[in-house]
Amino acid sequence: MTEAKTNMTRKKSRKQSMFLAVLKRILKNPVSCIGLIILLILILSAVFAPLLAPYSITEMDYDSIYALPSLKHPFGCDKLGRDLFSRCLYGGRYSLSLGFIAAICGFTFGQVFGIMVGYAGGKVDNIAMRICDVLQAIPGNLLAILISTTLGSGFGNTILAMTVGGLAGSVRSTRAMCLKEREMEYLQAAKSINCSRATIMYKHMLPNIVAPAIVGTTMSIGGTIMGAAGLAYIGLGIQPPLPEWGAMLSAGREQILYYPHLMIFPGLCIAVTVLAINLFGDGLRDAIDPKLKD
Amino acid sequence: MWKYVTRRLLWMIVTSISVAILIFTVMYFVPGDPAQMALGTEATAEELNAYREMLGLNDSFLVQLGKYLYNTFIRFDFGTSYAYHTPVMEEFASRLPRTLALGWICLIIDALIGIPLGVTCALHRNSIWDQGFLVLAMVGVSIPNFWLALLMVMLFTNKLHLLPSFGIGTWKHWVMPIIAGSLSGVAMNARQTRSAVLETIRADFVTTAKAKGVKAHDVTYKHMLPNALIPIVGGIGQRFGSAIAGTVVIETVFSFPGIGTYMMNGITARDYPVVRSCVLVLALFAAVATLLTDLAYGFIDPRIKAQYVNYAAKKRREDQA
Amino acid sequence: MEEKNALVEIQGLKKYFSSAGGINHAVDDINMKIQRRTTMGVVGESGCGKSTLGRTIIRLYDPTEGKILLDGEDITEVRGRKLRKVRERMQIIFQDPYSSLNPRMSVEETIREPLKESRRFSRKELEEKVDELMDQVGIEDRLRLSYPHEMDGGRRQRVGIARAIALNPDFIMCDEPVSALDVSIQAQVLNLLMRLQDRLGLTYMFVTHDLSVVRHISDNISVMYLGQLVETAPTRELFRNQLHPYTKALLSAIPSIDIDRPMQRVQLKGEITSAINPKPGCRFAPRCLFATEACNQPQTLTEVEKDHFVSCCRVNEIN
Amino acid sequence: MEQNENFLQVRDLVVEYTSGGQVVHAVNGVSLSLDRGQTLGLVGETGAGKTTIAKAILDILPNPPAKVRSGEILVDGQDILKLSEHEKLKIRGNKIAMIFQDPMTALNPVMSVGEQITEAVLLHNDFTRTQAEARTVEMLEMVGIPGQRYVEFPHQFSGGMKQRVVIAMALACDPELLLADEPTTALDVTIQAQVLEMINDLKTKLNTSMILITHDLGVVAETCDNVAVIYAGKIVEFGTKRDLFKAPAHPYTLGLFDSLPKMDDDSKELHPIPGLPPDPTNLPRGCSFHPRCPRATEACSREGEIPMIELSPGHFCRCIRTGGNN
Repeated sequence: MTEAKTNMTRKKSRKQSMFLAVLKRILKNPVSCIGLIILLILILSAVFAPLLAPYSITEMDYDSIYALPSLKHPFGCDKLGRDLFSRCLYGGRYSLSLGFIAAICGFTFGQVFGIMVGYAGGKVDNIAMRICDVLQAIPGNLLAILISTTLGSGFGNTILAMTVGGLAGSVRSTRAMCLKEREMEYLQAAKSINCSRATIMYKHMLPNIVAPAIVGTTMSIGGTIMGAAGLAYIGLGIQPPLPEWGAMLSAGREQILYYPHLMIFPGLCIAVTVLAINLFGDGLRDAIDPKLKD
Repeated sequence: MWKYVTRRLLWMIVTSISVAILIFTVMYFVPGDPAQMALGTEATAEELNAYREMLGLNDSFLVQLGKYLYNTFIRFDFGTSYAYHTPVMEEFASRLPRTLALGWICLIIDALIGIPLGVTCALHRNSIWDQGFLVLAMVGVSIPNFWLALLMVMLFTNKLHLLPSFGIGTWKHWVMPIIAGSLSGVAMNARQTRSAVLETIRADFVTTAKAKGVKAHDVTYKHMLPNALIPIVGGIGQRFGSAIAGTVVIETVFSFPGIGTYMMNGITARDYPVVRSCVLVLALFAAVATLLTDLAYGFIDPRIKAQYVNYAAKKRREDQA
Repeated sequence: MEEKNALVEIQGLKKYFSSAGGINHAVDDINMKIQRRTTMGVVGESGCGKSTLGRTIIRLYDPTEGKILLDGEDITEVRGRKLRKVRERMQIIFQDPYSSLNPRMSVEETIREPLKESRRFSRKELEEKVDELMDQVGIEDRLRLSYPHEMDGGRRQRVGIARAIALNPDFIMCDEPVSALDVSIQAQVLNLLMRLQDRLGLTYMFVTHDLSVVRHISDNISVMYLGQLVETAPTRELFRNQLHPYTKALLSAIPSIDIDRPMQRVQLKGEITSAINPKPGCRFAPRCLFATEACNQPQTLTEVEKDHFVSCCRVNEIN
Repeated sequence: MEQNENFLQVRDLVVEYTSGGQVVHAVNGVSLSLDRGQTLGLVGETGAGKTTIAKAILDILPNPPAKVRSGEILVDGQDILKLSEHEKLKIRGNKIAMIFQDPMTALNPVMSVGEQITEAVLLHNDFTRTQAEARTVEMLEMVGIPGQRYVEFPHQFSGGMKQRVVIAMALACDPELLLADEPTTALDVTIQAQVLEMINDLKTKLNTSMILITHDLGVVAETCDNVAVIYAGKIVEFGTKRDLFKAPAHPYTLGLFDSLPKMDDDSKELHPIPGLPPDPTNLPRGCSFHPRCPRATEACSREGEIPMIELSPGHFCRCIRTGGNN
């Protein structure tokens, strides 16, 4: 009993140590470390926006309409006199959650169906790939624009639009990895000891192809955030008065000549967020698969 | 080889038709009434109905779809814009070349600057230059193109009065859209080239070349690069679609009279024929780009070329088995 | 001896794949009997279908045609629960100890999995069985939680062997189990396999291209060429008296470590072709020094001497 | 002709790799010599440092992570390691050529095989392109490949054929020394026999010296004049083929022979060397083989270099437990 227990803890510590090893390698790389820190700050400030924001996002101060950045309003105020800094803080909630939710949806869908298609092969594979062909024939962001047009603007619809735009690609890349992995003999071994199809697919194959998919998904979050902001910018994504960065940027462009801060700060938020995620993702890739790096 | 190309072209037609059906179906469910948009809120029910009848909007879904497909693929007629009352084809004649030119120029700049940069980084890997440039490339990938566009407008138009911020006419009108459209591509090409070259550095055939006494320079350009080019070409092909679609946003920022602005106007005006045709045409060009990159693979890599040659024969045998 | 029922018997077994160049006759009309507690060595060059043959027998691949009998019972078509039973009785050891173990599973998990899948053991029994198996194949207990990439090829191969013997199979198909290992490690694994055979009463089919290994471990040897059996005989007999021209060439090609007695080499023309859309007749004929018109007719495996079968129409003229 | 003796001499070669902050001691003081026209077999297990020695002779080790710490490599009395890069380029592929283990990856997949050979010919000869191509066709035909296959790409060749191309490429400039790194390991036995015979014929015809790296004692028996057995980056036994095969002295060499299933012996049990090769980042003190050695005593694990003892003229052994009378 005690022996089993120590065994269990030993096992746990081993799994943990694998995770720790990856984390250690990320922290060893200064660039990805910076990315991680910025990302954590952004996430925390989005989560605790109500505590951190100096003003309410709807509070209009008629004396500070188009106020330039100052100590009172670090990012200045918009045309209704609302504090831009507070709005940018809240904006992180939309962009980040949108990016992460869309990424997780895409990841889950891609893994589940990609493995199914890749492992099944034959007719199933053929049909699925033809469907992907059609979906991929329309460039992802164009598809997102189309879907947004149809469904209308809003948070949920934007997530859906961004997810669908990337689905075919993620199924296809998972499938490609499956096909490569399918050559490995340990899958035949699993078959020979009576593992069921589901066991082979999800217990044996999945853990071996999930690492690159996690990296890919992480890297895709940045693109998704940027794409969603782009949708909002052209008036199809999340709409004002919600404080979404792209929408704020879009509203700010009208006054670009006299009050450029209205467009600079939301844009900066997007750029910094995307950069942080990309830097972290890059480090994650090197950490998970050291052989990719030199 | 030609058999393969023919097959691919045929398959492209099938895909285009499927895409057309998909777009039509999606657009069919778009809320909003084109008649209402065209005639305004003052129009009576009879007027609206007559207008809808004229546009064929009162037919059933299948009839509309059939007519649309017939017109598009048999008569090559993209219909008439609800808003401008001009044939879509006519607008395309002037707008399409601009969008394609913008897209292609961006893509060429991506390759011309990105690939040499990537090779240089790989050869001086882990030097300060390499590390610094990697971070810089990451920044380049992370800046939203529409924001970059606005920043440039602020600087070059509003502050320096060097470049016009919208419209078309002189070469100056092209400068900012091209920069905004190619920055991320340059960065991505450079990063991808770097890792592709690094991948080949350890390849056995590179050791063979060294053992033959080939000069370091020739090892890089005659042995490593041609092999590294294979994934790079793939990356460029993949990005072509999004590059073309990306021009939609850039065109909107600069009011650049191409397919993108046309489409955005169409979306606001519920101008179905315009939106449908724009998406279809952009998709078609993306498909052509994919085909071109696949063929380029064949030129670079004899193994893939051999696959193309055997493709038809293989398919036939598979069908029999 | 012959009266006894063979543990594994295959009749007219065929396995075709469709490939880029056409239909690959990887295994083409093979008959074989493997007696209980013996080792059948299957030798041939890469691409001759020996590995496919083994995997078809243990039902990893579905045969195109023919029959597989296990203990006299036809298992060619069994499915579902019956197939699970069959797989428990027939196991496999793979060539490549790198790709045959799941890189994300520890030694313990890998060995426990077949036991768990059989759903016959309690938790406690599972642990005991794993201990016992690790002991049996000689893996130190401290490696219990190691992952494949932390071990050398020999140890990995031992893990693969433990997984194969976990459910007390009768028959194990060994697919080049030692060819990826260095000589000293190879000898350790060969000794282990032979010891397990004695102790557990196993029957092996030993697929390899290494003739000295196959000679060491096998009771009977079958030689394959491009999907077909060309010669089969008891080991001693085969090494003493090869009858098929391909077997002669194959045996004479082995570099000998006896520097005083260099082998008289039978040179072969050309290289092994492929089993894709083969012509009827002897597939070795294009490389054979003795080929004549008659070789273009389909060949049959005939018993030339006691227990010694050859598939060559000119066997009497050549020898 | 006066330099017939000791055409190649390697003295105290030490090569290290750095990998993940650890130092891998790949080659630890190897000395060799080779006469013109002779073949030396380098025998050892995976990771013993055989390939590293060959690559060091050509100075094509990837640097970093590999570094030649010390030692001399003399070819015709000239230390290769001290030459300028330009002079090294003239030697590589010209005076010394190498055949690699894996023909599948050793050829550039996007260059025609003829082009790859012609490249080597043009580098080291004052040939016009036409002459170089003619030479390439000649080389291809010498290794048994029809000249018209010049324009074909590696993927159109089988493994054995690719190895022939690699051999043709290595021999194209009439090298004086051929480094053959497991040239037949990736090939089937019958093809191996063909390729070995071809290498032997060509070598005799061109009077080339050769270092044959292999783990297969059978291959050594058939092709080599002298043999060096290498363990953990050190030569543990050196002698003529007859010395090695008829009177092996070092316990490791004996262990290798005992591990082999014999063709003429039906004994059931093999006698493998117990244990595993040592971790090259952390080699045992004293004799690297002592943890696996049946004859080891305490003296074997004492600090310090074990010397090479000459058992009989030309037959050396690095073991303090093996006397002249053993």
